[in-house]
Amino acid sequence: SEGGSKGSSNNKDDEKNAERQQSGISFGDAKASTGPAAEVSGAKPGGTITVLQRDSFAHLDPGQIYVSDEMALSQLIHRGLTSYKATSDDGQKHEVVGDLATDSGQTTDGGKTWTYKLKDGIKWADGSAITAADVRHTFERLFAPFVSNGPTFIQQWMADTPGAEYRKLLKDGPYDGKHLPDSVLSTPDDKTIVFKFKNAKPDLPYALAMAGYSLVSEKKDTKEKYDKAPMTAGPYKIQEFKSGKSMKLVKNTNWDPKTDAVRHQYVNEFNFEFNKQYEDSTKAILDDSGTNATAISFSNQVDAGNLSKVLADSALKSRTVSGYQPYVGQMNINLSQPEMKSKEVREAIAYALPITPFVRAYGGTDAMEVAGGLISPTVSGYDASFDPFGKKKKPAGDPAKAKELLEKAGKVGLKLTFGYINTPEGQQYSTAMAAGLEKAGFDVQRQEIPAETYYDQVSKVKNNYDIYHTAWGADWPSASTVIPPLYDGRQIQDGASNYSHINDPKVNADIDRVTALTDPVKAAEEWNKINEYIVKDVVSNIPTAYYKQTQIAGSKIGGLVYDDVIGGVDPRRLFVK
Amino acid sequence: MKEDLVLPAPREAATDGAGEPLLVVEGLRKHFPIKGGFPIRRTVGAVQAVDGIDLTVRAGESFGLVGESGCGKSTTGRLITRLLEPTSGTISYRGKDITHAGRKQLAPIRSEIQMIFQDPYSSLNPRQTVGKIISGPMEINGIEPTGGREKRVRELLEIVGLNPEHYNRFPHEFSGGQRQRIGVARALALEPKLIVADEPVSALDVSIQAQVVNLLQKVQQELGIAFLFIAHDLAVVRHFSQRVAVMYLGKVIEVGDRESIYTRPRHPYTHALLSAVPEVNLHDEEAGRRERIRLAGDVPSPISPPSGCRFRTRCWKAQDKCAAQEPPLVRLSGNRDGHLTACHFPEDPTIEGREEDIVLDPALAALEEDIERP
Amino acid sequence: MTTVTKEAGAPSPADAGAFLSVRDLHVSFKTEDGIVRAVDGLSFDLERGKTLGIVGESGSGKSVTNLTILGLHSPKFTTVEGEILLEGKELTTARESELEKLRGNKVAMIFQDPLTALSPYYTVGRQIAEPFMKHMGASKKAAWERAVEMLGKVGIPNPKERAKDYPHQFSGGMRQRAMIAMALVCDPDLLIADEPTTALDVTVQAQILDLLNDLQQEFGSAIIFITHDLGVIADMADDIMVMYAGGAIERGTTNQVLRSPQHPYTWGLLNSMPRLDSDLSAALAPIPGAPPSLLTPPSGCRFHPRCTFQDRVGGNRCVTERPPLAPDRASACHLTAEQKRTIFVEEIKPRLG
Amino acid sequence: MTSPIDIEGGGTSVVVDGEKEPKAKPDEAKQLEGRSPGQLMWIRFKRDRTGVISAYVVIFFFVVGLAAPLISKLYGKNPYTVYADERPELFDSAGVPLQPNGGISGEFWFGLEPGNGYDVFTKLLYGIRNSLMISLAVTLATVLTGIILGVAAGYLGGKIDYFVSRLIDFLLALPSQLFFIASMPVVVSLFVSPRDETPVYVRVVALISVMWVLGWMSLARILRGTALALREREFIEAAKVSGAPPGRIIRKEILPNVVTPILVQSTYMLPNFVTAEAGLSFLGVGLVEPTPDWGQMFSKAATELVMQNDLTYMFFPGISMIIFIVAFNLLGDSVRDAFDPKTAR
Amino acid sequence: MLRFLFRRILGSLVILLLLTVVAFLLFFGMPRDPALLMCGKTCTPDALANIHHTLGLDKSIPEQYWIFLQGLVMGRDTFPQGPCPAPCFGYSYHTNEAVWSTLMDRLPLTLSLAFGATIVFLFVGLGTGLVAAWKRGTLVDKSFTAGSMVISSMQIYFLGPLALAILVYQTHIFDEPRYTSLTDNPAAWFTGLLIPWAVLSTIFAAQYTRMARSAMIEQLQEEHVRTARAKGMSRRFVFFRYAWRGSLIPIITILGIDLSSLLGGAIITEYTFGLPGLGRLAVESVQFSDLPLLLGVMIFSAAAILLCNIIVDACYAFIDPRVRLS
Ligand SMILES: Nc1ncnc2c1ncn2[C@@H]1O[C@H](COP(=O)(O)OP(=O)(O)OP(=O)(O)O)[C@@H](O)[C@H]1O
Ligand SMILES: Nc1ncnc2c1ncn2[C@@H]1O[C@H](COP(=O)(O)OP(=O)(O)OP(=O)(O)O)[C@@H](O)[C@H]1O
Ligand SMILES: [Mg+2]
Ligand SMILES: [Mg+2]
Repeated sequence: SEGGSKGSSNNKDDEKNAERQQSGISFGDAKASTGPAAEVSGAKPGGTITVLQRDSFAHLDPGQIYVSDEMALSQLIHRGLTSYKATSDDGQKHEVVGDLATDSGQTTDGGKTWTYKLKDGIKWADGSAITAADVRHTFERLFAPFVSNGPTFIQQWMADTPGAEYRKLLKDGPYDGKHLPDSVLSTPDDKTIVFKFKNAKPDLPYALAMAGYSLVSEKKDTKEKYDKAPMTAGPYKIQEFKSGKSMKLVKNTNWDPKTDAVRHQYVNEFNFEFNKQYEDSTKAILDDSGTNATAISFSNQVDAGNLSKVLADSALKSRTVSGYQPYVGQMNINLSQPEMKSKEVREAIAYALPITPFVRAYGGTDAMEVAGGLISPTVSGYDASFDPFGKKKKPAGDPAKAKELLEKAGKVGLKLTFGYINTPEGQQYSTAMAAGLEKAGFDVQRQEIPAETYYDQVSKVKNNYDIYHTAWGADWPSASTVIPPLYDGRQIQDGASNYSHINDPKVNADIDRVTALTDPVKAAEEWNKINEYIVKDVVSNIPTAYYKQTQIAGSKIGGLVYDDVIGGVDPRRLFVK
Repeated sequence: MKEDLVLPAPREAATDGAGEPLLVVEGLRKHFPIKGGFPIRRTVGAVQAVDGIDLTVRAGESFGLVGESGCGKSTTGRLITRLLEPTSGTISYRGKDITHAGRKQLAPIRSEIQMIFQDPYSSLNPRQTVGKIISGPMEINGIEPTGGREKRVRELLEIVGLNPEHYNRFPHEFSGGQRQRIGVARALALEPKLIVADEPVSALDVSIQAQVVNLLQKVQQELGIAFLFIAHDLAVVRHFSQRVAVMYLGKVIEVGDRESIYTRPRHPYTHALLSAVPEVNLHDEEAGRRERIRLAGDVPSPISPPSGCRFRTRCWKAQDKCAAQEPPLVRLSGNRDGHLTACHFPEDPTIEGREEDIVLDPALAALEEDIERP
Repeated sequence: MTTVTKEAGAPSPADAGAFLSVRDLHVSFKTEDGIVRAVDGLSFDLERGKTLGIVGESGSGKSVTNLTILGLHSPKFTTVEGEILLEGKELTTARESELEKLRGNKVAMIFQDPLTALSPYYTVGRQIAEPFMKHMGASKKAAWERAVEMLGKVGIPNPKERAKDYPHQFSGGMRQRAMIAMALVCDPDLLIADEPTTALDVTVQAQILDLLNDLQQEFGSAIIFITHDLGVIADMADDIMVMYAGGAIERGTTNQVLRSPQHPYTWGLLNSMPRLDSDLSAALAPIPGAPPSLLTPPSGCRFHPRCTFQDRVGGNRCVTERPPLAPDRASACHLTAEQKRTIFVEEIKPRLG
Repeated sequence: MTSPIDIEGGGTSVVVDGEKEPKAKPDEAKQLEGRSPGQLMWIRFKRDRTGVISAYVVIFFFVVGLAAPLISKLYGKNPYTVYADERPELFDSAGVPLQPNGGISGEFWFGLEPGNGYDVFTKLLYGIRNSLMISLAVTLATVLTGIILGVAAGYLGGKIDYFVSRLIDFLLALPSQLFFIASMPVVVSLFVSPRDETPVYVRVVALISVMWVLGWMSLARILRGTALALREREFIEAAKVSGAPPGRIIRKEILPNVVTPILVQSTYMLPNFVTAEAGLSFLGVGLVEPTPDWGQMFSKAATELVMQNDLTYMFFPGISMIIFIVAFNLLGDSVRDAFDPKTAR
Repeated sequence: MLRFLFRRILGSLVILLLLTVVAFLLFFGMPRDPALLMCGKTCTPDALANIHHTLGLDKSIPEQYWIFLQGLVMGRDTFPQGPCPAPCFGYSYHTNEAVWSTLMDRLPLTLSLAFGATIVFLFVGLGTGLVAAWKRGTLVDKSFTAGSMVISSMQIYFLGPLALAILVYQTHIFDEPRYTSLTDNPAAWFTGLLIPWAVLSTIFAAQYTRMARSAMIEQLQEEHVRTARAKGMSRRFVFFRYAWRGSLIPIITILGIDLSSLLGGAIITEYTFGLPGLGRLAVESVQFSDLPLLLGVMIFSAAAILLCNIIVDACYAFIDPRVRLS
C-alpha cells in the first residue's frame, strides 16, 4: 500500500468505528427478544454458500468452544439463553436479548440473582422440547473433567473462586447423579432458571451470550463424543462433518423463526472446506467464478500478501468488509525475572521496542495498528490519545531514549531472553524486534517456542523468558474481560493469563473496586484508568498493536456485514444474491 | 633376461636332498556351504571343492598340480597357505600340524610358505609402490635385513630381473610379465621354503610366459625353494615340475613323477587330458594329426559329484563297479614307485590313443558321418 | 615420429581367387592418452573354404582387424584407412545398412568370451533364431526350428529343450557351441573366430576345435581363426599370419610358418613355447622384453627393441626402416633370405629339439 | 589374455624389461619416481576442460562462503541489519521494497528481502557459507561413518556385515523427510538449552546429526561393495599369506583403494546435502530467520508476500544454487571420468 | 518367485515393526506433551492426568507399545470415539479422527500426484534419454544433456514457486493447484494437479534423461550388444531390444527409490503447492505431537518404500532371467 495521506484518512475511519464500538450495549427486554428477526434488505432464500476455513473445527460441543471460528459457526447451529442482536443494518449497534430465554435476564438484587424464563415452542433439531433441565445440565456438565476448552467465567462466579478451583464444586459433573445446589442454580419449573452468585455479576447477560454457554441436550449428551456430533437448536444442523476436510450444514426444520430474534435461515446449505490457508481462501474468492462467487470465509482474512492489492482495487474492495478484531497485542515483561524488577530497565524496553516489525509481519498497517494502551478500540473505555511511550509517533522505537535509561540503570548489555512463537511471522518480527532492542544496548537472546504450545509455555509461572508477546481479546465489549484475567496479581498460576506476573496492590485493589460497579459507563472509565496505570506506571506490558482484519466474499454473497461483536462476518444474515 | 642370476649361496634346502617331506597333506577336504532353503536360510548343500586329497611336497622340489577348471586346484593352494579353513583332513608343515592354526600360531611359518598369484593385475596393490609391495611382508614379520629393507628390496628386484631403480614406481607402470616378477620378488622377500604358485603364468602371453617360467625355475633350483605349482597347462607343468598330481573334481586321480605321468599315464582321464593338448609337430609335417581321445561333455558339478569314481560319467571304460565303488589311489602294477593311480580299469602305460578308445561326441559322430556320406 | 615405409609389394588386389582381401589397413583409436594405432598397414588375402590362422600376442591387433572387417567400431573414436574387399566389394566405405546385411549372413563372428558375448536376457534359441529371421526372412517358427537344428548340429544334447534356456544355464563349452551355432545359422561364407577356445579347458577346447573343423567341411566357409596358441593353429589353419604390434610380420602356409619360420619373432615364439615333447634339459628361450606400446610404437622394425639378431642386419636399418612384407610366403625382416634360412637351421632348430 | 598395454595405467610408461634397457638414461632419472594412480588421475582431470571450469566454480563458491564476512565488510553491510526499520522509506508498511525489482540498487546490489528488509547480497553470501559448512560437515561425518561401517562390513564380513547390512536396509526404509522433521525437535531437545544458549548452534548440530544419521547408508553400501570386491583381490591374500593382521590389511591395503569411490561419491553427496539442508530449512525445520541460509531464502521466496509482490527476490538464491549444483555435478562426473576413463559419458 | 516374495514380505514386516519402535521412542523423545495441547486454557494437573489417562499415555512405554501392536493386529474398541477395526492405528489426538480413515482420505491426492508425475516423467525422461543416446555426440544429444543437467539441478522449492508465480499469479494461465477427487470431477482433478505434475516431472524427467542416456550408452558397450550387431541386427533392433533391456535395471532401481519417496509423502512438493496429502499430514502429526497419526504416516510411508523395493526386485527378476532363475 502507499503510505502517506491515504493512510491517515483510513485512520480517521477506524477511529470513528472505534468510537461507536465503545458505546455501550444495552440489555434488551422481552419485546426485543421476540422473533422473528427483522428481514435483511434485499435478502432472498435459497442457494448454497461455500465457506473456506483454515482450521477444521476441533470442537462442536458448546462447552468446549472458545475460539473465534467455532464461535462463528455456533451462531448458526447453537443457541443459548441470551444473544447479541444487531440493532442496525451495519453490524455496529447491538443489544443483548433473550435467545432461548424470553429476555436478557431479570435481576432484583443488583446482579446477585438472575432469573431466566424459556420461550415457548423452542425445540432441539430432533423435535424434542428444550427445557430447564437442559439448561441445568448444560451448566453442570461444564464442571466435568472432559470439558476443558470452553469459557470458565460463569463456573468461577458460581464457585466464587479464581482459576481452576471451581471444578471442586461439582467434581465429576452431573453424570453420577450429583447436581449443583439450589443455592447456586435452581430450576423451580420446566421453564425457569435462577442463577445465584455470592457477588454481583452484572455482566451475566453478556457471558450467557458466549457460544461456550450455548445449551447442551441432557438426553443426547454423549460426553466426549458430543464434541463431534452435538445436538443443535439453531437454524442449521450438521448433515456431515469430515474433520480436517469438510462440513455441510443444512436447514433445521425444527427451528422456528418466531422463537428467534437474531437469526435468519436464508441459505439452503453451507459447505465448509477446511485446510484453506489465508492465501488459498483469498485466491479462491478473488477468482470469483463458479462456486467461488458464493464463497466466503468466516474466519480467514485477506492474507498479508494480497492485502494491499485488494484494498487498492475498488472493485475488489467493495467485496470486502473490515474492522477491528477484539485483540490487543502486547509485549509481556516477565516480572518474576530478577533483572526485570528494575523499572528503568522496563522503561528502556518500552522505549526501545520497535512495533514496526510486528505490524510488518502481519501485513502492514492494513492489518495492524500501533497500539497505545491495552484496551482495544472495540471495548468500552478506549482512549485513542493515550500513548505514553510515543509508539504511535515512533513505531520503530526510540533507542536513544532507551539507551539513556539503561545507562542510568547501569544495565547496558543486559541479557534479555526473548521467547518468540515459532511461526514464520514470529521469526520475522522477533528478529527485527531483537535488532531494535539491541540498538538500545540490550543483549537479546531469542528463544523459539513451538507455536502449538506457545501459550502453555509462556503461561507457566516459572518460565525462563524475560519478554514474550501475547494477544488478548475481550470476551465481550467490556474491559472486565481484559483487565482482571490479565493483570490481577492473585491470578498468577500456571496456565493463567497473567503472563507478565504483575501483582500490583493498587491494581488488585482497583480491580475489586471496579468489578463491583454496576454502571457500565462508569466502569469503562475506571477500567481505562487501570490500563493507563499498568502501561505507564507499572510498565509490565507494552501494548504493540490492535488487530484489524479485512475479509472478502464472493460477488454473489449478500448481507455481508462486519459484526463487531462477532469480530468478523456475521454469518446469520448472509444470503445468495 | 639375464643369463646368470646373482643369487645368494644356495642354502641348506638345496643341498639336503629332496626327499624330506616338507608339506604333508592328508585327507584334505573343503566344502563350501550353500545357503538356501525356505523360509529360513540355512545350509542346504555344499560345493565339494576339495574332497579328500593326499599330497606330499618334499623340500626343494617342484610339485605340479594340474586339472581342469573348477577341479579344486586353487582351493587346495589356498588351503595349504591357510587362506581357507579346511573342512577336514590335516596339513602338516615340517611335521607341525597347521590344519587349524590361527594367525598368531601361524606367524613363525608364515615366512616359510608364500604364494604367487595368477592375475598380475589384481595381485599387486595399485596404490603402493613396488618398494612398499615387496617390503610389506618383511615389515609385517618384523624382518630387518642387514643393510635395511630398501637394500634388500633392490636386491630382490635385481634377482627377479627388474631394474632396482624401479623401487618407487607403481604397478600400473609395468607390463604383465614384469608385474608377475614383482609378485615373485614379494614371495621371495621372506626367504620362504615353500611357494604355492597358483597358475602364475596362465595370464601371460607365450613370449612372456617363458620369461617367468625360467625365472621360477631358477629360483626353485638355485634357492632350493619347494614349489606347489598349480596350472592347467600340461606342457608348462611338465617343464617345471618334477612330480605331478592330476586332479579331477576335487580329487587327485593320479600322481607320480614327471616321466611316469607324461609318458606312462594310467588313468583314462590323464590320457584324455594329455591327448587333448594341441601340439605343433615341428619336425614331421607328414605325420598329420595325432589321434586324440575326445571326452564328451563337461566336468560334473562339484555340488553333487557322481558316486564312486568321479570320472565315470565321461569315461569310456566305465562299468558298474565304477559307480559303486570309489577307486583307491594306489600304485598299479607296472608303475614306478610313487606313481599312484585311482582307477578300477587303468589304461595301458602309453600316451598313444588307441582306436577303440576314441570316442566322439554323439553330435560330432553324426557330423562326420554326414561328411563321409556324399 | 616413426618413419613408416609403405609395404613395397603388397599382394595385388587383382588376385582373382581372393574371397576376402585386406589392403594396407590402418585402424587407430582416439583415446584419453593419445592415438592408439591398433592396426598399422596390414594386408592379407583369404580364399574361399580356407582357414587363415592369425597368431600374435595380446594387443597385437588381431581382434581390431576382424572387428573392422565387420565395421563394428564406433566411428566416432576410430579412424579406418585402407581397403577391405569382400568378393570385390569395398567394406570400409560401405553404408551401415549394407554392412548389416552382410553381418551374420555372409560374414559371421564367434567371440572369445561366450558368457559376456551372449545376451543374458534372451533365450539361446531366440538369439540364434534372430539373424535367421532377419537375413533369411524366415518366420518366427521356422527360425526357432532352425535354431534347434543348429543347436543339435553343434552337439548340444536335447536341443529342443535347451533352446529355451538362457545362456547362464549353459556351461562354458555349451555356450561356445551356442555361439558357433549362432554364427553358422545363416550359412556364412566367412567365419571369423576370435580366440574361440581361449576361455575353455583343454578337453573342451579339443571338442570345439573338432567341431569347427567338421563344420567347416560341411558348410564350406572360409575361416579366420584368431589365437595366440600355436598348437591350436597348427591344428586348424591352412595359412598362418603372424601379427606383431599392429602389423603382419610373417605369412605362409601352416607348414611353412611352423616348420621353416623366417622371422625372429616367430622363432622366439616357437622357442619360448613349452611342448609336451620338448627337451627338458634345455631351458625355455623367451623373447626378451615386453610388447611395445601402440601409443608410441618403436621406430623402424617394430620388433627391433626385442630382437637379438639386429646386429646381423648391419647399419641402423632395423631402427630406421620398417621392413616390408612381401606377398605370399614372406616375412617382414631386414635379414636376407639366406641369413634367415641359416639362422633357423643352425641356431633355432636344434634348440627346438 | 589380458592386454599388457593397459590403457588405464597409461601405456606411455610401460617399461621395457630390465636387461635390454640401459641403466637409467639421463632423462629417465626424473621419471624414476613413479606416478601414483592419484597423480595420473590428477593429470587426466586437468585435461578435462569442463571439469576444471566446474572445479573453479565450486571453489569460487567455497571461497565466497569462507570469505563472506570479509566481503560483507568491504561491501559495508551485514545480513542482520533490519533495513525495514533502518531505512523505512524504502519499504511499505508490510515490508515490501518500494523500488522496482526488489529494491536492487547501487547500494543494495541484489535488492532487499521483503519482510524485515535484509540485504539480499550479504544474506546470500552468508547463506551459502552456512549451507556449505553444514553440508561439508555432514559429508565428512558421512564419509567417516561410511568408511568405518562399510569397510568393516565388507572386509570382515560375517556377523558385522549382517548387522550393518540390516541397519542399512532399515534406515533406507525410513521415510527420510518425515524422519528429519520428526527427529529435529528431539535432537534439539537432547541439547538441553539453558537460558542463554545459542539456538543457532544447537540447530546446526541437530541438523548435521540428523542428516548424518540418515545420510551415510548409500556410501557405506558402496564401500561395502568395494571392500567386498577388494577382499577377493589377490593382493589382499598376499598380505594375509604374509601374516598381516586385519587392522593392517584394512589400513594399508583396503583404505587406499577406497579413496576413489569416496572421492567420487563425496562430490555427488555434497550437493545433495546442500539441497537436502535447503529443503529442511524450506520446511522450517532447518535454520530459521535471522540465520542466513540458502534454503531459508527459498522458504521466504515461496511466501505469498514475495510471490505477489516481489518475484525478483527468488532470482539470486535460485540461480546461484543452480549454478552451484550444476558445477558440482559436472565436477563429480569429471572426477569419476578421471578415475575411470573407460566409463562412457 | 513366490518364496522370494514371501521372504521379502516377511523381512519388510520385521523392518516395519522396528520402525514402529523407533517412531515410538522418537515420539517420547519429543519435548512436547500432546495432552498439554488438548488440555486447553484452564488446564489443571488433574485435567492433564485425565487426558493422559484417556490417551493411554499414563501407561509405561512398552505397555503402550504392546497395546498399539495388539491394535494393529486385532483392532481395538477401547476408544471413546468408537471401535477401531483391525489395522487399528487409533484416533488422532488432534482431530479425533480415526487415523486409518484420515490416511485413506489423504491417500488419493498423494497417489494422484505420485503416479501422475511418474507417468509423465517416465515417458518424457526416458524418451529424451533414448533420443540423446541414439544421437550420441550430435547437437541434439549435447543440448539434451546440457539441458537435463541444468534442469535436474533445480529443486522443487525453487521451480515450484517459480512456476506458480509465472503461470498462475502473473499470467493467470492456470488455476492454483488444488485437489479434486478423480471420481468427483475428472477434469478438475486433471487441471488442478497440472502444475505440480509439470514441475515434478520436469525435474525428474531431466534426471531420467541423464540416467537413461548413460545407462543406454553403457549397455551399448556391452559385449553381447556387439554380438547382436555382429549378427547383423539393425541398429534400432540392437538399441531397443538388447541395450534397452539391460539399461532398465539401473532405471528401475532409481525409479523404485523415487516412487517410494513420492508415495511416502512428497512433503516439500505438497508444501510448495499447498496440497493436503500424506506429506502434509506427516508434518501435522509432528507439529501436534500426534502419536497415532505419526505412527500411521510412518508405517504407511515405510510400507510404500518397502513395497516399492519388493516390486523393484520383482522387476529385476522379470527383466533378468539370471535373477529369476537363481
Ligand atoms: N569361496 C567359495 N565359495 C563357494 N564355492 C567356491 C569358492 N571357491 C571356490 N569354489 C568352488 O570350488 C570349486 C573349485 O574351485 P577352484 O577355484 O579351486 O578351482 P580351480 O581348479 O582353481 O579352477 P580354475 O582353473 O578355474 O582356477 C569350483 O566349483 C568353485 O566354484
Ligand atoms: N576401442 C578401442 N579404443 C582404444 N584402443 C583400443 C580399442 N580397441 C582396441 N584397442 C587397442 O588396440 C590394440 C589392439 O587390440 P586387439 O584387441 O586387436 O588385440 P588382440 O590382438 O586381439 O589381443 P588379445 O589377444 O588380447 O585379444 C590394443 O592395444 C588395444 O588396447
Ligand atoms: Mg584357480
Ligand atoms: Mg582379441
